Amino acid sequence: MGDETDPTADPTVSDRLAAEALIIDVDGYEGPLDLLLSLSRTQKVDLRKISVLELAEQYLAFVTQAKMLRIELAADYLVMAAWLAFLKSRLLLPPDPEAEGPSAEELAAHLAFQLERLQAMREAATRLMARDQLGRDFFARGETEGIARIRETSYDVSLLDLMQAYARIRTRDEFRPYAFDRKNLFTMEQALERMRGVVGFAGEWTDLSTYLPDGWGTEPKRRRSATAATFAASLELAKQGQIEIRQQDTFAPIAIRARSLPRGH
Amino acid sequence: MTMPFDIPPMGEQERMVEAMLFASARPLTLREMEKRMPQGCDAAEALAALRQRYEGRGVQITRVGEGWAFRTAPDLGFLMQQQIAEQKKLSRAAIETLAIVAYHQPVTRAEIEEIRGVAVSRGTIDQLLELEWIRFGRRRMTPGRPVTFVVTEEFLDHFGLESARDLPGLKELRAAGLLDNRPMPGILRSEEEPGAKGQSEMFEE
Amino acid sequence: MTMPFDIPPMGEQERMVEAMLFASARPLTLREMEKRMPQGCDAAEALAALRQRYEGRGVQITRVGEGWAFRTAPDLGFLMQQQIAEQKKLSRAAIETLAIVAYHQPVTRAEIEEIRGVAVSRGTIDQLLELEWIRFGRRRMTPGRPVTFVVTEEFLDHFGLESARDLPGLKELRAAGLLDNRPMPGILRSEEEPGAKGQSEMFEE
Repeated sequence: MGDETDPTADPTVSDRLAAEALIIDVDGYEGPLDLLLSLSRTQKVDLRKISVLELAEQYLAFVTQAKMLRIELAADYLVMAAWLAFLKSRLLLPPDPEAEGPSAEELAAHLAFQLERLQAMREAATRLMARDQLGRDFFARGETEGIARIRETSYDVSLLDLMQAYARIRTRDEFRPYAFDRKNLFTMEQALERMRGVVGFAGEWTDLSTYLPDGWGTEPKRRRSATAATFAASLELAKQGQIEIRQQDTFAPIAIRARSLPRGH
Repeated sequence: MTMPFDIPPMGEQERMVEAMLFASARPLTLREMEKRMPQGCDAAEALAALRQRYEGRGVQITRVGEGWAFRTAPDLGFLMQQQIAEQKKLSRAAIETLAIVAYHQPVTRAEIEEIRGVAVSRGTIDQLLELEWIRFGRRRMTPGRPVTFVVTEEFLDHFGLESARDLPGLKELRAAGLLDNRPMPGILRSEEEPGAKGQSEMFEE
Repeated sequence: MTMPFDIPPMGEQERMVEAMLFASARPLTLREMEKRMPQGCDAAEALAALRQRYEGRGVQITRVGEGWAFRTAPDLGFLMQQQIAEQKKLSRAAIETLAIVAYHQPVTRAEIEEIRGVAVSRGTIDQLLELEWIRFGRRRMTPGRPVTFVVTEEFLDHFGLESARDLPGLKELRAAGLLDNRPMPGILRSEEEPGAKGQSEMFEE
């Protein structure tokens, strides 16, 4: 760092050494507050009884020295210097009863508080790291046994559901006026029914085409009808919030997955 | 009773073996343990004492190859399984299909489709078979000899029925006009059915 | 001696808790254990008996947040030295940030920066999140709705703490007002919450 010093500044050798020591340290500081905390230690008093005035002078002296040695100080160090210079002048002058805002004493007390708090957190951090630590001082079970998860699905269907379903079919039958060729037509309603039944199992993204009903995937006419109906049904299910749809790119395969709904009410 | 070095008392050695076996990701041999313990320790003796201590406990020290390891007591294996009960709604297609099988059994797939007015997907039938609510009945003695479906004991159990004939509400449904008195679709089948072919391909896969 | 159901005797329940805790590396709550035990079991009572049984042994039952876990006794750490996984050195910034989150939680990033007097780099927070020692807490109900950070159960587990209340020196720090989030006098900090609030909600959950 010596080569960065300006010979024309002409400080005495001991001054320069002291300043350099300070500057070498500056790299290690994490900012003005860190530096202030470090400076405050030279006062060797309880942080609660620290002289903020003295501290401000120390800090300003540090900044001046750094400037003399043409050390680039980060902006926040200079901001702090300006603020401390202001605080110092306020502390030295008799209080102005007209002045608005906090008194110099309040500002000084806050700075002292900040320093004390930072110091307290540092000590807390040291104490924390000094504790026995898992994987270093004490250990968990090395060879764990997993829990085999056995899924037991039960279906929630009552006799009433069954009867109502049957009644629904039978009454619908009577009003069915005309039986169209359903051989090659897969309706959205069918697709919806089909998908409602199976979509619950799709936790992962699954290509929509895998939801085409068996026997509808090869013959073009049937495939078209089934694809259109399945797509329309998936839109409907997405609208109802039961599934999510995604398409990675234009014309890319469309994928769906079940949306996990919160259970219960 | 003078000891050459400060050999830890046996109780301490036992603790050491306990901790090592616990924390190790694989079984440890006596040699491996002794190497880690202070000089003069007797891992074998400590292990023997420790094994005794764990006798009848929830975990036991068992020999695995050349080494030793903690293992869950065999009778507690059930704790290492977690039953996840899931309640699911049956799809409308499945409920309807099931209802048709219950009311019309024995019934063929083509008949189910005729009654529902829509195709019955393989998945729906499979699901009901898997739930053991329906099973295959006798083949119909019609061209193509299609299989029929009937409901199972499990079905009756689940819905609290003595027999499918007792399906409560069948008469009531009919009385309410919800069921017409047409002959069972099965009887119509032979004329109407494009199905003979359809059925044979249906269960071939 | 009739029991309503076949509730296993307490000795058996103790074995069950022992087996479950042994098999798991992560702490288990009483609820989790009871769910796996036969109906009518009292995991809390079984655990209490078991804890006593393991007192002074090579492995111990420790409380971690809501859960319980077996851990080797700290004085035997030397036996496991070989097993110590490479621990990434935490930077001073990370260690201090961690302490601030632990003692001030829930705490916003702005508050951490205010306390340390310097900006907190993204990497520091990321590292602590990755270690799963901190996690996002609730958003602060102040303008901008900043996220807060809190420590996790993994943090408690790692440092052998039963709860965040047991952080060393917490009471003294709080009594000295050093956990206050005091704003600079004269500065109306509308974007942040005025002090004491954070403290009162700190350990409520």
